[in-house]
Amino acid sequence: MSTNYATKRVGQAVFTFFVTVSLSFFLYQAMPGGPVEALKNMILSQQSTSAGTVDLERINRLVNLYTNLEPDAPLYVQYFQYWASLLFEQDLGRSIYQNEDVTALIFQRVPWSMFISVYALVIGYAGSIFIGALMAFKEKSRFDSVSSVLMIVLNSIPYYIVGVVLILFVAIRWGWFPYGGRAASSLTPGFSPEYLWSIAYHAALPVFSMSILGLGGALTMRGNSVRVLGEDYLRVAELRGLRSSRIATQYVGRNAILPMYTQFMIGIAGVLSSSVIVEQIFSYPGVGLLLYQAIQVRDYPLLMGGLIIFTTVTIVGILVADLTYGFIDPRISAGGDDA
Amino acid sequence: MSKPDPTTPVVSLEDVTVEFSDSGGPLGLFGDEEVVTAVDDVSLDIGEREIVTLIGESGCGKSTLGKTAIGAQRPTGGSVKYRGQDVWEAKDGNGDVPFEEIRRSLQIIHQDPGSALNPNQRVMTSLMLPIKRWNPDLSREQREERVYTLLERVGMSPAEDYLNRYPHQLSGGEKQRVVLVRAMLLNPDLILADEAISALDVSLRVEMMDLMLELQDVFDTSYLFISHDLSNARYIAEKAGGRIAVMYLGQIVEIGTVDEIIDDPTHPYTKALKWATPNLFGEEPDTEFPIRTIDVPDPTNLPDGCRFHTRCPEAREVCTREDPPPFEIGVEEHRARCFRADPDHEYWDSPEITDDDTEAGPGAGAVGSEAGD
Amino acid sequence: MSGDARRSVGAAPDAADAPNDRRDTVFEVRGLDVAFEMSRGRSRVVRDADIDIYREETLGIVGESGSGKSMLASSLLNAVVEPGVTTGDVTYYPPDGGDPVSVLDLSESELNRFRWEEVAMVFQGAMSSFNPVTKVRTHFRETLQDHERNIPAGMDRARDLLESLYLDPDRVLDSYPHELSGGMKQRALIALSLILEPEVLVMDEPTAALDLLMQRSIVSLLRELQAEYDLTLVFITHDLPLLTKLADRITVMYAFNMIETGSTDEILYNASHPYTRALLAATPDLNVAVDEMHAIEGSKPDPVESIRGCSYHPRCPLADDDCRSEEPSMFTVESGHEVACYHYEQAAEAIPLRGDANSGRGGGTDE
Amino acid sequence: MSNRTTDDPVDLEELFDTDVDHEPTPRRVQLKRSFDLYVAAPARVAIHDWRALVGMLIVGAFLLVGTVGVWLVEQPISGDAPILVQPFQDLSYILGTDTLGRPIGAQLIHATPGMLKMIFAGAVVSIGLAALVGVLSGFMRGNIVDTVLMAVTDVIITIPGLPLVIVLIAIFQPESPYVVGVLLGLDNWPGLARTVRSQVLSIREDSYVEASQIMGLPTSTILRRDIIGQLMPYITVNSALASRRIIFESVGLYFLGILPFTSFNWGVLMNLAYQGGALTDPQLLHWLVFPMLTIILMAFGLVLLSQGMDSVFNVRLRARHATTTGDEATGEE
Repeated sequence: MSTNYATKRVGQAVFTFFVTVSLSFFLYQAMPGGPVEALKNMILSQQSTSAGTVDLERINRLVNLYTNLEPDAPLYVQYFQYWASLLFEQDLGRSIYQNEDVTALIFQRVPWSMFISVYALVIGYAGSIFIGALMAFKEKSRFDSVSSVLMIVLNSIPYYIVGVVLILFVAIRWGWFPYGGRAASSLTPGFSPEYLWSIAYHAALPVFSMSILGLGGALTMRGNSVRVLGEDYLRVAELRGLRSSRIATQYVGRNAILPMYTQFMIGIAGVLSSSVIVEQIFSYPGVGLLLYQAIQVRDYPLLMGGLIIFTTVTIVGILVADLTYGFIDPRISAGGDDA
Repeated sequence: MSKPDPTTPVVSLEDVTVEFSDSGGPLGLFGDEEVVTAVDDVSLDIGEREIVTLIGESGCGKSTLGKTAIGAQRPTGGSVKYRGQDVWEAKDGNGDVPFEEIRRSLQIIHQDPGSALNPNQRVMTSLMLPIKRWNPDLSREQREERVYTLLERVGMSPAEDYLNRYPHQLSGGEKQRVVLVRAMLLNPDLILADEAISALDVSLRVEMMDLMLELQDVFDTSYLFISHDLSNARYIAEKAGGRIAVMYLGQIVEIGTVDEIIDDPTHPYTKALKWATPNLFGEEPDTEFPIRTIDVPDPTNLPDGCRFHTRCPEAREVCTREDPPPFEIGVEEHRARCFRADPDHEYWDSPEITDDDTEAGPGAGAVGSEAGD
Repeated sequence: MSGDARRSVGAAPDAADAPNDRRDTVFEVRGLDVAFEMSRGRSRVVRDADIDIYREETLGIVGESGSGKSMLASSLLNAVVEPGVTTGDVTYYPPDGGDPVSVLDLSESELNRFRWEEVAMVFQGAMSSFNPVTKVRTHFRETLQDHERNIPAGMDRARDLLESLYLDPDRVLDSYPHELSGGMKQRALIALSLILEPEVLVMDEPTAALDLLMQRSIVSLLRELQAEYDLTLVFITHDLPLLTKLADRITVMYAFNMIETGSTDEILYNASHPYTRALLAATPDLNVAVDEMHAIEGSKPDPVESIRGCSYHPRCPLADDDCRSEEPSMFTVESGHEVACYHYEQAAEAIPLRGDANSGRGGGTDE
Repeated sequence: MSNRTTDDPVDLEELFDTDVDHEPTPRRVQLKRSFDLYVAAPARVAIHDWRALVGMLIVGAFLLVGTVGVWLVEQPISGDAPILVQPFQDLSYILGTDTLGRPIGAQLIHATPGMLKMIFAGAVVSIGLAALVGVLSGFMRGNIVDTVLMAVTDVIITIPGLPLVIVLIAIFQPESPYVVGVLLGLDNWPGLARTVRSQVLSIREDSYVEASQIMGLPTSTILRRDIIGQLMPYITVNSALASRRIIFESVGLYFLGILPFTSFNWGVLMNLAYQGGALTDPQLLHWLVFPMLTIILMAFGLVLLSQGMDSVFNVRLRARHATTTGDEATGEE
């Protein structure tokens, strides 16, 4: 992997971050009547105790406090200041309803969302790689055709419906798993085994329902494996009398999984996105739920902050995956044009 | 290498250079831009009804040169003229001959018949589209008639059967004939046959070349016939009284008539190619390699001096410094870019090089000692 | 191993009591058939092939694409790809009088040992014969490892092999396959095929994708390797001229049948099958006048529709009712030269060739 | 036939005139052939592929319900029927009724046109943008257009779609199903565009595209015949998958109440049932279950259709099922 490649990827990531922040700035401007008008009513209703006096000064100050935008200044100054507070003070504004720094609010929640998302993705992909490979090895068998249909059915069920069904049966009817919250409230947070177990226990259902998203990869894996099984190098490996375990892992496995890595990267964005819906269904207090609550009360600063943080997390995730890809696939430095 | 020709050549290349650069993208901060010179300062005229065959190893730029000659690749230096009209000036709209006409007059037959036809189109559609483009005044019946006539002419009879098939329903030889017909339907002046027979079975190659010659008689076409195989090149060139040009790393290192190139090669590279061409009949007891290294140098980092000196068994010190110009040999059009063609050149006094002097890539061991004599 | 009483198989004389003039046989192929079940019917891609391969010789198999030559080669290692079905007898005789091996009856694990240790194969897709994500060194190591060989000693041998193929061992071993040129990859693959010191090396179009100079160089190197390592070579190609520079004997295949076998000189100068003669005439050759080269009339037969009688009769100028009704068996032209044609004695007359006049290019051939 | 020795150019017109032994294909035969190639053969392939067949039946049924069904079944009004009729009890309300006495079945039917509009708008936007950007940048490879388009694509690919869509929804409060579809379609295209681009790049490697250029065929013809023609299977397959995605996301957002409630909608139904406590009250369960099943059925149909389309577009299969493409003598090496 060349330094050139790494530089290019990092540059791309920085550029994406730049675009996202600019986008959120312009979305503020695009709000009906601009940020001032849009927020005014909201702030007024919030601050109803001191109502009566419509003090523009005060409103502007509040708008600035919440959004980092200076309503009176020219657009480019606003833009500049928006950036300045973001970069130098890590300030994403202030939540209107919870009256706390958006940054602080979000960062309390991010690890939990990451935790369930990454687990779901890993489980989903591991499952689909396993099933897909098995289907390819037994190509055209009964197992293959039955699993294909099963995969199509699974692909037709939205993850939130899986979530609802899980809650209905596994949590409510049978009571096997808890739902709501991230750990039993009776336990004190810490690295005690009980607490960690409780975390895993509470995360199980959300993780499972999100992992459905990754299962779509099984058919891709099957296709990849079938393709690799037809490759010349595989035939030569068999002619060389190599052990079948080596052929399965080093030849078929590695070459079939490689193209899925790209999918995995994009999957990060998808799974993180889905956390908004899943966390709400399971009342799992992650960023998704925070955003859900923000949207219910139109807490714009929190929403924008959420968008920026979500994007940043995704950018970093994809960047890391992208850079490590170079270590797994030696051909990448030769020209990863059409990933 | 231009020569006095009774008529204006159909296509003439003057000092043509084609470079490809592979930039590191918009954020290529380290600027490791690699420039590959695929064609380096080549001049070549192709006359009316002439066949010029271009031979050389893969990656020597013969395909790029061919595409440049038919106006499908813009040269980075030098000029390409169609009947005296600069092709790229015409393309940019400042020519006397409209680019349209040039486009129609210079056609191509690709190497792989499998990918030369749109797999989703019936043969009929693939053949009708170009006629429709160039003869919009013809009725559908007239267009069909041309297609039928020509297809039967190349032995695909009854044409009806073939026209309604998809490419995957044809054999390699049949596909290649359809491609030949498709090019001929435009009544071109020059056809670039880019390894047009290499993908066919050995036993079909002669047939295909004969067919090309037969159609040449009908349509008065010139061919630029690219091949890596000397015996094929010689077959078609000799049958048509054409010339053979030998390319090595972007340069035409030797050009001449069939007799000159096959019977009396001057350039050590041509000799090596001749050695490498196996013949059924006639013994060649010579088992020695006429080259010093098997592998071709990296095209992004060409050797100084004569391009061939890293592999040349005859290379001397001067060859590592100076790039030989094309020397005339005899009275014919025979040219070779080798100092040995000039009996008075300082080459003859230059010290011979030993293998330790050359910085060659892997496999740089001496293969065979002196194979020249 | 199940190869106990294999010696008296098929029509061949008992090899153990072979007369002195009989050469030491490595492979004995009898009644070999390879068939594929397809939606359009059963397709036999090798039909009733009989051949002996002698120790330390180079046998060339020549034929057009789709003539069944690759299948014949694969069946020597019982490696015909599914769903192909191989039937008949392929017997391998190990060196120094070991027990004969019936290749088609080997179990999976026996086959894994047999392949590459006794018979190695370099085949058509050489350009993509390496696992793209591991270094060339890994390929050598894992082969040695899975065949329980001493790795340091094996790697030393690998270096020797690479060096004798004019490759820089360290550079090549530390490269990923995509970092090597086609010619280098091909040579590295040849080195890999010899790492376990096999008796026989089967090569299926090993040079088809390479340049002329590289092809010819590899052929020369192969000859050196063969002498150095006492190899038996089976070389399959459609490139007849190249084959004549390497092979001791040549077998010609047409439409899934072996139609003529003989020493290279016999095939070149005394070809007796009309197809062989037509093929020779259709092959461009620098030493033959251009107007003596002719395309073969007619076109290849359909792979599924089987032709009654001799498969070549629709294109053959000598075809008569016999040819149309019954497939010819092998006739002996001379000792060691066999041909499947009723009219082999007339072939030379009917299809003249100037093969024997090897006096260089004929004169006065221009236009 | 050949007159090898002539030195003067053979008159082309003459060549074409003298050898006439071909009768022009009659119009009727041409029509029959077109019908065979573009209608009959694909249909035959589809019938032989159970996935395509079932997929088309399901999707077709939804289309029928969304157009004709709405006319046949009256729009449900609260108090129309008894409250909370259980499913399969009463033939008039076969799927039961909700807490306001509205039949579930009729609600599902009247929600279908909105869903179809949403799917249509979303699929058109995402596939349209993907195809446009992918083809353009693939065709202009290396050009500044390509660089810019790919930079934009790479940026948007990274922005998590749902949060962005949610912010957009929060700001613009869209009600029209078309607008919702477009918004949802917006986050779907970049991945597709990248794949389309790499497909275009590989198609361009095929020499027939270069041949078309050298033959001077207009760029529009080349794009249409040589490039888009090859992409069609891919585009159709992904249209079905994009549609599925639009359903999932929109229903999810309605379900959570993030999208403003509109009249009838599968997601809204689920939301009402869920909020009403369908999870804990078995009396309400059917209210939640039937919309869920509807979504799954539709998605199932679309996934099947997308997989079946693959074989319908396979030229080899089509040729095999056509009657007018000549015999079976294939030249496969």
